[in-house]
Amino acid sequence: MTQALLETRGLGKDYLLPRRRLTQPRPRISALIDVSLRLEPGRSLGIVGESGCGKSTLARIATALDSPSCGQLLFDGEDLFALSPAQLRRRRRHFQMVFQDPYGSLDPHHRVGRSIAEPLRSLESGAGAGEIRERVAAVLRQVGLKPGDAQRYPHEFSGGQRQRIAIARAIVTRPALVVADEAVSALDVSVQAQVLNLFLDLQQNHGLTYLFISHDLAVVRYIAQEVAVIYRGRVVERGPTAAVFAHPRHPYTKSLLEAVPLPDPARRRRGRKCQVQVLDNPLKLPKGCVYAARCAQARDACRSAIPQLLEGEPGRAVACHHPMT
Amino acid sequence: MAARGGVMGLIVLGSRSRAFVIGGAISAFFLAIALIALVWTPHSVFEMAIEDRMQGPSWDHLLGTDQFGRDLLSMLMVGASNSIGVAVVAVGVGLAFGLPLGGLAAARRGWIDELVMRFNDFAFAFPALLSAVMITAVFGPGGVNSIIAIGIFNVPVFARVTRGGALVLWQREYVLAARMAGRGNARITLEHILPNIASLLIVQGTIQFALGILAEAGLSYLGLGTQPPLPSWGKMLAEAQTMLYLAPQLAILPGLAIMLTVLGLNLLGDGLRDLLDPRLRQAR
Amino acid sequence: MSVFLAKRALALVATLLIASLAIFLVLEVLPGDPALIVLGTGAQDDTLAALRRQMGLDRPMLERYLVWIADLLRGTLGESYTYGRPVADLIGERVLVSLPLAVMAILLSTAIALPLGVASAARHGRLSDTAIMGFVQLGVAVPNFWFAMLLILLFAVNLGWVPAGGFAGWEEGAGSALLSLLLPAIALALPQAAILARVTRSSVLEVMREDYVRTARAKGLTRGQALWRHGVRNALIPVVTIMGLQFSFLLAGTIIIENVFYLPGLGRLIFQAIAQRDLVVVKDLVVLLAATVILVNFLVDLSYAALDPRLRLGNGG
Amino acid sequence: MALLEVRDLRIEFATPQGPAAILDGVDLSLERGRSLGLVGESGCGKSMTALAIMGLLSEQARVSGTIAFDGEDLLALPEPALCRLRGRRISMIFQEPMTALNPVKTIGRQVAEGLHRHLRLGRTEAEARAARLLDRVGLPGQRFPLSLYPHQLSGGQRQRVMIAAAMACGPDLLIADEPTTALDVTLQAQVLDLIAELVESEGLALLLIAHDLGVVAEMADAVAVMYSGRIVEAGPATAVFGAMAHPYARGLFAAMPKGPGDGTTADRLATIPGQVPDPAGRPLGCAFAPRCSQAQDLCAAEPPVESLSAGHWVRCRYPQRGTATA
Repeated sequence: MTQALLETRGLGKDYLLPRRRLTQPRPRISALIDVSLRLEPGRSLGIVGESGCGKSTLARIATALDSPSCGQLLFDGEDLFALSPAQLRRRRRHFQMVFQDPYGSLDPHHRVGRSIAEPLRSLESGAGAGEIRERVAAVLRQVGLKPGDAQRYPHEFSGGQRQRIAIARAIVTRPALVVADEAVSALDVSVQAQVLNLFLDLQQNHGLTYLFISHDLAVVRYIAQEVAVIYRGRVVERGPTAAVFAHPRHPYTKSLLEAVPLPDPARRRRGRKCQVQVLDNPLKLPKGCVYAARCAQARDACRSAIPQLLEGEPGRAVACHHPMT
Repeated sequence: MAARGGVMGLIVLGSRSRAFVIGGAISAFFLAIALIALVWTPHSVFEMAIEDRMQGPSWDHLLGTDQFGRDLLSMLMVGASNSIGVAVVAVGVGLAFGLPLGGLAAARRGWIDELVMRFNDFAFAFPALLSAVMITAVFGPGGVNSIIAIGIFNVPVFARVTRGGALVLWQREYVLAARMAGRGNARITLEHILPNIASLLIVQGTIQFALGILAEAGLSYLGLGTQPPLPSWGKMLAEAQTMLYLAPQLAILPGLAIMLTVLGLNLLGDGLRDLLDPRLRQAR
Repeated sequence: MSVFLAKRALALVATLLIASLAIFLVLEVLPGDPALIVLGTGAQDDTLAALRRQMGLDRPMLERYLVWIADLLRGTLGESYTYGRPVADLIGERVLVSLPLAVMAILLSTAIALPLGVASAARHGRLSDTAIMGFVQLGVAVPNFWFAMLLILLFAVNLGWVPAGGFAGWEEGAGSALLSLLLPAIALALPQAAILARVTRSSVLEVMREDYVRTARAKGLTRGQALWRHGVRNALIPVVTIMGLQFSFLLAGTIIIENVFYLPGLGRLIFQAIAQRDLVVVKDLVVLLAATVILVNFLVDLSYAALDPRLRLGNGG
Repeated sequence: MALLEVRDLRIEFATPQGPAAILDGVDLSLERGRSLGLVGESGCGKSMTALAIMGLLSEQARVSGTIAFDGEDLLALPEPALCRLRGRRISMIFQEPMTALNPVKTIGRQVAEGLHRHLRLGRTEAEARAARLLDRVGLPGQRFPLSLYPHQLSGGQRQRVMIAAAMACGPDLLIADEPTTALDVTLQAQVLDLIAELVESEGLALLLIAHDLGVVAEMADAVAVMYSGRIVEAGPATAVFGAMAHPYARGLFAAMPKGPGDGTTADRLATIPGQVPDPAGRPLGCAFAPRCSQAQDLCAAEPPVESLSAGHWVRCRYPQRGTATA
């Protein structure tokens, strides 16, 4: 097995909420539970799940913006949270992040060039003014903008162009890993296609590794070779994207895939029974499978024992007592 | 935009807001008078001439004289520099302590935040006048003491505005991006937070400036602020009140001066708010 | 709800303690020898010593603070040096002037400001809106004591409808007492009303842009119905906040206004106490005023819970 | 006669650069009991169309054309008459379930509001009806009492409350403006199912506004594609999705990621170059021409409306033939 570029081992993250009643302890909410993933260099791993499932928490921990409650994060074989702050800072140039909101991710008071150069100035102290200017110009060209755009302000650009600028900022230190947290979700379809193509081009030309987080299954399917499905903080299924999408083994993955509307009028919604809303209590994790309450296949065992994420075929794993075949 | 184009940019932009133009003009007028009064007044404000007292406007005394024969115009001019000076220092004190406190509370959260907020609650219980009352009770009345009292009151105001604005910005993705770039809290506050809350602070500054002028006038009126023989608007009104039946005109001009200055500053603040409001200056 | 309440109550106690400690430090510790301040430097040694004993200055500082707090809680305040009477009696007399004055001013300013603010927002951008806001700008800028003088000039000096100042006392009949409080209340209320009207207007405008007001319109409510049924209650939250803050300005205002009208209220008492360097009166009075302000702001916090179910009920599923 | 007939609807706003036509002549028609999907990217004017039908545009908007609802021109109706129509015969649900409900009013009161207003029902009767409506949209009374406040519900549940409120008075036309855009995919499916079921059982007409071709394809009998203030192609869903003719509609379809785009196979997504024009500076003739790979000189002139098959038309001089592919 090749050395993983990014590996998480038993990652967990708990948050304490304000207390509801004086007599009760502060409620604890588990955003991530026992997340173990590996990502090899040059590959893309897509993380899918619904809002609040913990995928953004994973993005923040994977980029060491937030620390986990338990577990390890290995980057190139090195535990990032065992490092001193100064050491961690030196590693930062090797992993960068692209954010969701093209309007919120660039400081409106900074020229584009200054925003792009910020990681360079901060993380590569050796770079002189001339070198910085050249590398900003080069990276602007790589993302399909003009070097002269460095002198302009974010509000002069469209949403898609701003996302290109955000990508330029993320790759200017020539990182090995780029974490994209819903990086195309705010864009219109035609613009989204442009940005997705850019992600693919950059990967081909520079051998980038992506941790690509999105709620949009079609986007993940397009960009990622491997996928992990998260439900309420747990990885319920992972494997090669094509295989998982073609033959989902976890009932949750299956329901996600079935829910995606397709541009095909033959799939008309007629006579489908309107379902009663199922409630998940976010503060109370079930004793057994996290998905049992919503699962049509759930049996007694599902409500009492937590299914482990087990590898069936090589590279594919599912956390289900009764996986689909 | 305005914040980046400097003063010239602001003036060009300003032509879009009527409140900004009018308020700016009034404020500039009183500021100019205050500055002139520092070096020159038509008459000395200490020069009393009983034979000239309570005269109407004349070429020698453009606005007439008071009950001691002092030149009203000169007194109003010195009053302007006195009021504006006190308000400037008080806003400065508020900014100097409030900005770091609010910035720190937003950056660190946790118990520091809680402490700053409690301090704010506590300080709000002492409006400028009440703290001035305490200070003068111990140290005696005086100009410096009134500045301290008004300044203390400004600290929690600026701390709250800074904290509120900064808290919103700390959630922005460009701040996360700066953290991704390895920037620390101090650097992020300086480079990303402060420039983006500058407009908020400027607007609040003009409001506090106006409140400072009102507070100074009130303190001087009570005799707790600027001490005689130095004239101040509040003091002039207090003296005029004793003559209300004999010379009601003496009560008009100082009051108008206070009102116009405050009005000008408030309009300026409103105009600035309109111009700097991100919802109104839609980029595209 | 209970957590919200408990938190606020804890903050209330903490704030009260800090405030009392600060007042104690400023008035009893900072001056060095308060007795010297009261009597002046020309005082004789035995007089000073006697006063020190009377003020309890011979005891340790912490003990003095605790005794003072304990006395405050029991309602037994100190004894005024200049009046030679218990401070509690003095306050009891004066509060009969200041409290009605404050209540009148609050009622007046609210009665003027809320309808004005809502009306102005409802007519946003039209001539009447501009006119109302013009008046509001003037109202905010007018110093209340000058406005008070103008009122005296017009209604007392020129028209002679009301007395120019003074207070005959409640014994002379409620009518004349209220009449002599009328001008002071107006002078206090006007600047407050202007600020309140401004906040009300912008708050209502803000709420009118909310999605749920559009939803209400989509259900067939007219503009006015949507404003009253969905806008006003939500818009009240910031308005109540400002009213709480204004209370402290109101107290400060009474200090000035009572002096303008020569009203024997708390404001005038504190002013006279300073002039006579009666530190005992100043200390007790300041702590009382500060505590009132803190308490009012606490009540304002509680009123949020009544206005906003999100605070009352916490987050659901 | 169609229930809703929009003819040459134009909406202009004054801007510093001169008047900007957000809508530049929109024609729509919707029969009773049918559903029409209005699809396009942000800024194309689809939400404006909905607000114009509701009569809820801001006062600065200058509106012209006709919006005939059941034979009556809504643009000519006085405001009180419109108020009687809104919520009674035309209802609307919005995109953001988190902000579209009033946070300080119970869901019961918000659902019952239209019943009070239009049907003059008393409190108990209105509440009983509200409870039934909530039950109907999948919020049964035992778990979702009327006394709940919106913040106690999730996004999907709030959108169900919105739907219940919109259905309260039994409207003839339901306008749904991106009703599921803010929801997760499984919730989206549930809410779409709910709307589809209600539309079918109540026999109401649905105007569904969406940016997602998939949502429209699964929900609507007919589709209209909007670009820069105009409808560029419209027709029965099967016809339009079977043979998209407008280059923009095709581009939109091709830009959707549909399969694996493995970097090694270089299976790139088709893109539309350039950007949507600003309404104040829209080019003459076909607004899409500057971005269109098929554009020729003649596209600078007003594009003709060409009929392709029964009810399927396209506003283009050079319509494409054959099925659209990625």
